Amino acid sequence: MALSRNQLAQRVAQELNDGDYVNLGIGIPTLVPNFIPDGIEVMLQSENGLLGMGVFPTEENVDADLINAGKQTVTMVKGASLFSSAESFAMIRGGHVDLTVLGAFEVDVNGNIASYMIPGKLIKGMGGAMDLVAGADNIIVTMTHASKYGDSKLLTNCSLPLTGKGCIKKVLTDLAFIEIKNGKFHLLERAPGVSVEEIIKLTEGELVINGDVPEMQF
Amino acid sequence: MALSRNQLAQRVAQELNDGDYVNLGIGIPTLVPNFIPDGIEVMLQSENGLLGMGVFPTEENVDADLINAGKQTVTMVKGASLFSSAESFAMIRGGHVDLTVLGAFEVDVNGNIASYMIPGKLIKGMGGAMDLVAGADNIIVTMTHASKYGDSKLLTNCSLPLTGKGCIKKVLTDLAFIEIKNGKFHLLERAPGVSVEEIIKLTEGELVINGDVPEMQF
Amino acid sequence: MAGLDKLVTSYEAAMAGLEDNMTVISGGFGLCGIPENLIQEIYHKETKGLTIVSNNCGIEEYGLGILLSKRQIKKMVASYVGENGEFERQLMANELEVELTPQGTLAEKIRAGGAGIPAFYTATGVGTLVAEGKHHKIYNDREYILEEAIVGDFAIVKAWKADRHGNLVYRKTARNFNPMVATAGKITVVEVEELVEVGELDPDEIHTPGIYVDRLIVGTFEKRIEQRTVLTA
Amino acid sequence: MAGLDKLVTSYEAAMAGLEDNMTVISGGFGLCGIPENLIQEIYHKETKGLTIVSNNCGIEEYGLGILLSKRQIKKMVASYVGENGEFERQLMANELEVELTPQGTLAEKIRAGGAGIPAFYTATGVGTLVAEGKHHKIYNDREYILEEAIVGDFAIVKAWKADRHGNLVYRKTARNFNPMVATAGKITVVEVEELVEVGELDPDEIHTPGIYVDRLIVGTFEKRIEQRTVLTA
Repeated sequence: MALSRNQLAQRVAQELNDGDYVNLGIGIPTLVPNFIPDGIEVMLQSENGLLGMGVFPTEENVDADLINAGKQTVTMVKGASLFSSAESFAMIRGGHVDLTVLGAFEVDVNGNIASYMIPGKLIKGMGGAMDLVAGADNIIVTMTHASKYGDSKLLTNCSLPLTGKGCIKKVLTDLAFIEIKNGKFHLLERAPGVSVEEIIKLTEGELVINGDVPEMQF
Repeated sequence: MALSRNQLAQRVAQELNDGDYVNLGIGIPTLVPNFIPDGIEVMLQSENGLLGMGVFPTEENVDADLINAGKQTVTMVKGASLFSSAESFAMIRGGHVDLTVLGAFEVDVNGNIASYMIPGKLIKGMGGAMDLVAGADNIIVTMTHASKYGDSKLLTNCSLPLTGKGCIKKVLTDLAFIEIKNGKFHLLERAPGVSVEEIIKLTEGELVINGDVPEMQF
Repeated sequence: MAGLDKLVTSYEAAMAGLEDNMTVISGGFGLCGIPENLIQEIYHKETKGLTIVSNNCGIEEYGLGILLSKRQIKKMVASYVGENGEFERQLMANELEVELTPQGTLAEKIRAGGAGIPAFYTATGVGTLVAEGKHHKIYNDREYILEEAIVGDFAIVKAWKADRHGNLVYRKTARNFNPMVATAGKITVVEVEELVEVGELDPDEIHTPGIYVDRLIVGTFEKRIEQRTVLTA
Repeated sequence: MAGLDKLVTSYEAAMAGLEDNMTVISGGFGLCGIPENLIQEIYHKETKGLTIVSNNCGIEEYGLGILLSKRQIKKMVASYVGENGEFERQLMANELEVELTPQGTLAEKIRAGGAGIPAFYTATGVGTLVAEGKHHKIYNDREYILEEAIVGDFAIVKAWKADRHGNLVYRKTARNFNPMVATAGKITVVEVEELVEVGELDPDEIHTPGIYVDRLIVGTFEKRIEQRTVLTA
């Protein structure tokens, strides 16, 4: 069965290393903090100028001056720091963030990612996503494997304007955990109960399957 | 008679405008604060990261963590702020400092200045001087008009490695206050009791004299 | 206002000199830390043909969005359109010139403008529409593009506290773009919640030194929240 | 040391991994705000062939000057030689490679190194020896030169207070180059006067966020004064 949003977040959380500084994009990535494994200490970076983002505030603690990059009211953890957007992107561009998790419309076999506009239909703007994908070594893209019409989002070539070129190495979808290397998708894990065939059917770009593909463990 | 160091500082101080942010170099410029006219409020910038430099400290208030760009122990005035060297030179390079006063070995008719090394003899390094002369619109160079051997320091072409090219418009020497424009020196004022002839004799670069040249007023 | 005292007492005085077709850089991220009353003043002045540089353009009825609705903006330089339907509509209908700029590049372009750096290289945007027409250069086997600085005729800033010299302190994530914006205006205008005595701010804790500030005004702020997310017990 | 805790308890551990011919960027201006014990540790390790990036090179018998006297430095990148006779002597005798760099350009090169900006344009140094061999470009009728970023194998930093996460606060003009240096090391090592509990530093007043810091050690400092100038009554 396809992963739920919470399961996606939970699987991403398994990729965290103790001591990581992590930037979490809007959407599914914001659920990741709920699943941080025991014994793992991480700091969440919000590109609008906060390192050490905490949970949502209680009603009494809502502070208009304390939001995350999704414009949601948040809190700070102990050890948090605040800084300007220039400093924030110095961290990101300078490669100081250990892991970035973000959503996408499309990803292709060359590690290209498209996530900020659909010409003629929708323009969200790239926000900090272009900086994040250019700055981080370790990026996980989370998205559904295919659109609701069954169109694959894992392509030979992205069809939409790119957010970044050749920068994505890991994609977690509701069906599969995939690595990108040498111009191909490599199936690492499948969602519990999802068959390799199902994944092949919904993956437009070349997909390499090596032996038995394990199910994700939660 | 040639100006004393204090008189040089006093004449420079007359150039201050109310509300100016001012960077004062090592040497004579550091005496300027002693002569700030009544009713004129200025803030002194020290390029090692201090805006609002005050006088020297009393013995009890000496603080190794509070020095000026000449490495002298100083104090802060009310309203002072502290910042990094990058921020300090953002101010300087970005043209936010209203007036810069610094010393030199040589200045020439094209507004070139040499102040940081004498090949084979002396290398002090440029410190912040190259940034200061490139960043400020309004610069006053203070120096003696000639060396102790009588060699002019106001030249047709600087002979020493330059600190900056075409950036100097005002020079105050112990003999004269001179403006540089259109590739010539222009004599604006002479030190009390110093004759125009004396100044001409000690000025190697072309010197324009327009009518009666007034004496400096103190 | 004389000498180092930057305080003005009316919003009219704060924005005096703003003319049609000027460039205005604004601090703020979403609706957080925006100079809301300075924006209102521009709205009331009805200045037209403006180029606005700001990460977002507010929402339709609040923040910079009100200038969009009144058609005062000719061009937007921003990283994010989402959450403002009118912005997206004008953009898609080609009624508005838009220079979509990656957020970090935008922050750095404004910082560069204030710091006398006319241009810098960045890897952000390489291989995307953002890189089109820009100079490319390789450093250490990686491709970078050249991005130019932004300077505004006016910079409008929201800070938390200030003294009359214009020394500023921001609060939490309302800092965002404000410190860079403060450095990048030919005329920098700041509005704050609280005026303190000169000398009251710890020099080590001042975020923006007064040297960057031309005019200062004390305002009251609505501080609207865009996404009010709370913990439910 | 695990997770976000950066604290180490010996200077040996603090500088572990430093090898001959590496590049070390150091904070400090003159003798103010220098990582004096980290420098001592390099001295005792006898690491050779170093490239040192620092505004000054201390004085002959103190600060970075001790590495110069012991011939541990192959190359200096600095803005100022004065007040260190041995530095000037080695430079004039060509015993030392020196890249004289304007102070503001040096600060910006280090900041750029930490911020992922490989190069930037500046007007500083145009028409001087500094500009030789560098790319020139005109913006708004003015000439600029292209300067490249600096990244160090190690960055050594002195701060005032820190928590175990490496969040740093500097004191007065001992800040100087330290904040940029902290961002520009592959390994950034910080020594501080005082360790405080995580959460004790006000997030709005942290100068360097812990993300930049790899190792942290608490030291005692001599804080020598170069020019002790006092008011005489």
